[in-house]
Amino acid sequence: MLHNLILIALFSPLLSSIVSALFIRSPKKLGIFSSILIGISFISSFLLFVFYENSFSYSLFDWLNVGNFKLSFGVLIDPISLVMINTVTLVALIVHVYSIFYMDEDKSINRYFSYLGLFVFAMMILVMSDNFLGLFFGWEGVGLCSWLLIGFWFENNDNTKAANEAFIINRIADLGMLMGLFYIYWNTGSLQYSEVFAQIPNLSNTTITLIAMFLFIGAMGKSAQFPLHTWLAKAMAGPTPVSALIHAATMVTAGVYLLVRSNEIFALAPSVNIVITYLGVFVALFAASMAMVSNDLKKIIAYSTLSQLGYMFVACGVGAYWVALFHLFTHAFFKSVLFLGAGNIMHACKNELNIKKMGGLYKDLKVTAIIMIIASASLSGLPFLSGFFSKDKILESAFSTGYLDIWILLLLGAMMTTFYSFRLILLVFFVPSKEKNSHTHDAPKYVLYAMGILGVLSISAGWIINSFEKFINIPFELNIEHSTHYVMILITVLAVIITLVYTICKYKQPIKEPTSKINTILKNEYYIPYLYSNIFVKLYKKIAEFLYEIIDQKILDKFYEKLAFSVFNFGIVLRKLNTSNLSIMIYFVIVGFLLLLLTNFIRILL
Amino acid sequence: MNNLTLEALNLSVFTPMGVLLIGALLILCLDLIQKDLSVNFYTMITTIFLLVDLVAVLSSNSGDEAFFGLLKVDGVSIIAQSIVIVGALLFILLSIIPKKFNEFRFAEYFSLFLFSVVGFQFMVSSTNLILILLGLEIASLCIYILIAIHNTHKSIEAAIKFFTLGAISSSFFLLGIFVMYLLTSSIDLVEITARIQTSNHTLIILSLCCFLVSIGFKLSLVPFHRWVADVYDGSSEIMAGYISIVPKIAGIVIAYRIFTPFLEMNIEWLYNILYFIIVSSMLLSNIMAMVQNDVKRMLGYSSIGHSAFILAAILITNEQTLHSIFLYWSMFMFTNMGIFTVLWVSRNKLKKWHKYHDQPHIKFSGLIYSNPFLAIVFSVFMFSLAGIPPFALFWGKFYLIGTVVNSGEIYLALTMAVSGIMAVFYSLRLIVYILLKEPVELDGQIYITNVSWYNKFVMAMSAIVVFFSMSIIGGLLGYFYEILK
Amino acid sequence: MIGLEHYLILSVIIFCIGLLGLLRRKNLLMLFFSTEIMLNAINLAFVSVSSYLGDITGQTVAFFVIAIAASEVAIGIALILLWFKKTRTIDLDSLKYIKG
Amino acid sequence: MYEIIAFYLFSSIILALFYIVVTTKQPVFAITALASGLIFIGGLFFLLDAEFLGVIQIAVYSGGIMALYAFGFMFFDASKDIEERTSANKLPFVLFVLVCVILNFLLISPKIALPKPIVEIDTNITNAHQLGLELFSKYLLAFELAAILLLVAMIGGIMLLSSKMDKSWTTTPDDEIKADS
Repeated sequence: MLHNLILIALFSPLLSSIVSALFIRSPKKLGIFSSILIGISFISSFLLFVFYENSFSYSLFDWLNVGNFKLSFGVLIDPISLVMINTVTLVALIVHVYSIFYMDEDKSINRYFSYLGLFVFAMMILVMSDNFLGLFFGWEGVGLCSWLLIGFWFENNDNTKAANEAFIINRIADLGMLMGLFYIYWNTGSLQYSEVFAQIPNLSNTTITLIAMFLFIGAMGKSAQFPLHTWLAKAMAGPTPVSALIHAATMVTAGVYLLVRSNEIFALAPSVNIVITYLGVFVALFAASMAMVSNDLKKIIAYSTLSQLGYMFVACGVGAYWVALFHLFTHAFFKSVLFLGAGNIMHACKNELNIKKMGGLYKDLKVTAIIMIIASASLSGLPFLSGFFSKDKILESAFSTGYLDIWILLLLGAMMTTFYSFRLILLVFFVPSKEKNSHTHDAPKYVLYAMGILGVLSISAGWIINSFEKFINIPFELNIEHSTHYVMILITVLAVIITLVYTICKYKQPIKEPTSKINTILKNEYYIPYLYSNIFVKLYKKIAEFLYEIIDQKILDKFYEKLAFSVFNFGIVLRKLNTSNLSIMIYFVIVGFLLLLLTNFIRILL
Repeated sequence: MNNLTLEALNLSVFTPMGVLLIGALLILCLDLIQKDLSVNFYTMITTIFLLVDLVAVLSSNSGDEAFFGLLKVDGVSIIAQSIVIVGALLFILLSIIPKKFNEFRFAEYFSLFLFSVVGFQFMVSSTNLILILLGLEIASLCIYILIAIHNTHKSIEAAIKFFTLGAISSSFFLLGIFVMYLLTSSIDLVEITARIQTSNHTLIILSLCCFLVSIGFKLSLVPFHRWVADVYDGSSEIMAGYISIVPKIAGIVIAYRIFTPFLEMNIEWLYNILYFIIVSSMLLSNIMAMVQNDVKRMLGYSSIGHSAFILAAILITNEQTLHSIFLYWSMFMFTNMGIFTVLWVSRNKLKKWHKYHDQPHIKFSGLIYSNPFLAIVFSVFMFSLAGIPPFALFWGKFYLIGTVVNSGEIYLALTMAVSGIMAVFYSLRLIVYILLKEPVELDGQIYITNVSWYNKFVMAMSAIVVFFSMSIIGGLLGYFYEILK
Repeated sequence: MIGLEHYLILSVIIFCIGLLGLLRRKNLLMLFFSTEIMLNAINLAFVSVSSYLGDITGQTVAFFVIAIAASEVAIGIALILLWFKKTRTIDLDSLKYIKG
Repeated sequence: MYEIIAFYLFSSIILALFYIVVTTKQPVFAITALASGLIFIGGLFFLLDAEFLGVIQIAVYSGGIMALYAFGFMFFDASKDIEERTSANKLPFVLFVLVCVILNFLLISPKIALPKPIVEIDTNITNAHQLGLELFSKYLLAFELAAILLLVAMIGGIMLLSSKMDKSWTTTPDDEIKADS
């Protein structure tokens, strides 16, 4: 029966995709049908979890069985994959339901559901496969679907550009991944997880480091880590539910999944782990600082995703793999609901994205606002919400492995997270709006219920932390004394709450330009602490803006553009040289011959 | 030399080629007796003979010799011949179309087509250099003619360019043979390698220089690649597709037979030069392919890169070389066949999209709207060309790069992977036109003016292979292992 | 007695004259003349080596080279003639209908 | 002694003639020079005891070159210079000298220890006899292939110059073709 459940869970998204593709030109809308199929997939995944006893792998069919090259496509059911498939199918289900509402007016809604179903299928392959090749297939599959979905509204040329950038940067990273796979295969003779991990301890240190490095490059691309991160913010060009599903909850976390899955390789490559840790911290802060100054609703959330991915990588880097997976798990819920809420806001404001132009939406979008506040609180790590448990665990893990510096930086990151999350909430919902938009209204009830599920999970998913640790069963010892532990939690909570209060004070009113100098001076004199913090904040804001505008937008973005452009230009120059003149063709042949002779000649002379 | 009996000739080995020769002559005779036989009729005859030929090739025993050792059938030759015949078989089926093109006025078209296949078959089943050259010349002359009788200014120009450079390359091949002959007094590759005492002789390298020019031309490697785009551009889609696959596999076999023994002798010069040629071919061709505005020219440049991939497999000379070469080329064959079939189906006599080009990128703008089915099939083939899993060419690349990594050539493998990424650039460029641009043509019928059941069959065959390649390659590799013992 | 080297040098020079013609000539017919010269240079080399080695194979090869040269001339002339019929010129620079 | 004189005489004539072929502006000169150069190569074949090939060379080329003559006169007005835009630069000559010197150096510099022959020349039978034996036994297949090669060339020549090539169906619309036939 378990086998049937696996097949149902795996193939019902594919069925949804195929059926939607068949009706691509019909006006009939298949959203409900697709959602039911994804729902079936979710139920099967959940049942698999309920009936789970021992991890087992189930071979679907033999792929290759030639000489010394054996591969079979199998499915591995173990705690890691169970967590992943349940998260993926649940979020996918809710995004599907949401899309029925969000994409209702789009002509090509069936095409949309077809892509979405295909994406879920590829993602399931990615997380369920019991070998690296299947993982790579899913990896490429989700990349392809992401390309299709980012460029879904291709009437706009920018969207196409964004989609291409995402695809190409991912391909560059996949190259690293592919090299890693080759290296694994030729060193261990297999791509099956079980066999590879059994062989790994016998390999030399350099080999393991190389393998880990290559795999990590692959993970960097998919999880948009610096310097391959520029595509993620641009990927927001796609429909908002897509951002919720792909660019928050599932695909971008595939990199983390890869690290968790091959933890036995990474555990033996300490130097790579250090790189992962520091890169993770850097990204966590780098992205958060950009989120603090951005005014684009979706981009803020995208940068926030980036920052949280940095946290997960830190957890992987210090060896706390189950913590990384746990943060992935909780993050999926609150981040996707944030995106869905953003979708509601955009729907209400006629696709306005600039948060500076919004405000006072609380009256009209009460339910959305409440859900988003919960999600943001959870994201900031306010006590007893799910984000609190997972993020706190990451801080503790970093602390307990002796990275005090990283702990401090991550704490700073947490404060920044609070700041930008509530800045967004306040600016969108509470600041009195400049223009009166009278016609805004909230999303239909069924959508809000669906979002409510995620909202509830954003609150409660963290409570299972202890059973989660037991279930995953990747040992990681926290050796912190109880008293230190409490002090740490206290510090974190206090820091977050102080930031929260500060943010609320700062953005209670729309920030006005100071009207008169005297007024400002008076104000500053009255609030001396405020002055300090103002200077500090301003300085910080400068740095953040520098990072955002110069490093990210100007240097890296331009770099990728210039790279592509210069290759293209080089080609044009070459094309000019390659005139179609027969005489010149003959010259090429004979000069080529002469060069060959010359090398021979020089060889003799030497 | 007095034992010249029929038994000594061992004619049974000659059967596959004999069948085709009879077929070619039969077509010539039929044309003499009865003019105005339809294209369908000739196509069917050609197909039947090719099928018989295929069966004969597949049932021949590896290791047989005939004509006093001039004709040698080994595993390499059996697989190469099969690829040649399957390629020819599917391409000739494209001849049955509703539109009238100039080449189909000639019954000799089919006869020459068969002669070219015979030429390639001889070329790959001998180690005697002069027989190889004769086979090459027969096939090449047929191809020059087949290109020219498309009868446009462009196609004649392409034929003349191809012919001139081909004649030069043949001269260099002969020069290479001559130097080998001077060194060993033999023109048989097996004897030559047996008779060479010191591997570091200047004359060996001189001879290899000449072979490099000639084979470099045949496989279109930098800097002997200049003809490719022009010839593809000028030829009809059938011939362009044909020369992108069939002559190349013959050239690959020759390259394998000539270079491998010397690479195994550890001639450093040859290794370095090949390395350089591979790297520059892969990188330059992919960059050039990126900036083309015509699909056929783009495919021309892309095929340079694919040849360089194969040469990389030859360079590393390990026991998996041949398997990876043949796997790669079979997968490439079906991918390319699909692309050229799509182009052929969409070919018509209007030049409404571009002044010079028949198949500019812009022609396919928004094909997804005007003809969704064709658009999807086309993009699947292009994805395969880019090496995106799970389509056919991914497997070829995977296995080939794996082989290269296995032999410790990590930098070469990296270069190959980088060129794989560049392949994504140029395929994506076309796919963007197909899927993500405003349509130029709202009437989808204009893209299928040339469609017939036979076209559809070829397209479906290629699509099936490309799509379900992962269930095919297992059996294919197994077969290769068995044949290559 | 003349050494083999003399014949080899002669052949190489003839071969290179062929190359010179290929590079210098802008007339298709002259281009084919040049390839003819190259083939004959190789033929001469084969025959001389065959004779100095006392091995008949070289002459056999030379025989086939003559056949190859003859068929190449036939096709080459036919192609030029076709081109001449279409464009009334056989200048190499008239091959300009294909553009990149 | 007479061999040496013949060799140097023939070779200098051949080089001069071929040089004329690639440099002259007079098309008739070029064709004549080519034909006589090829025939002098046949002379060298006699000198090398390859009588049969010598005969073939002269027969084929004196026959074949007649055809070239015919074409030459057809294409050009014999009295005029070739309207040929020969490139004025010196690059071809530089390349010529470089290739020539290096190729000669590479071919001649190593002491060639002549290898053992595989099929020895039998002085008891004539050259034609021995070549015939070789062609019709060991190289029978190659001989047949040469025949096919010539057949292909013949068919090709006929096809390319047939009247069906005058009007190209590839560029004429289909309805027009139907109307014609």
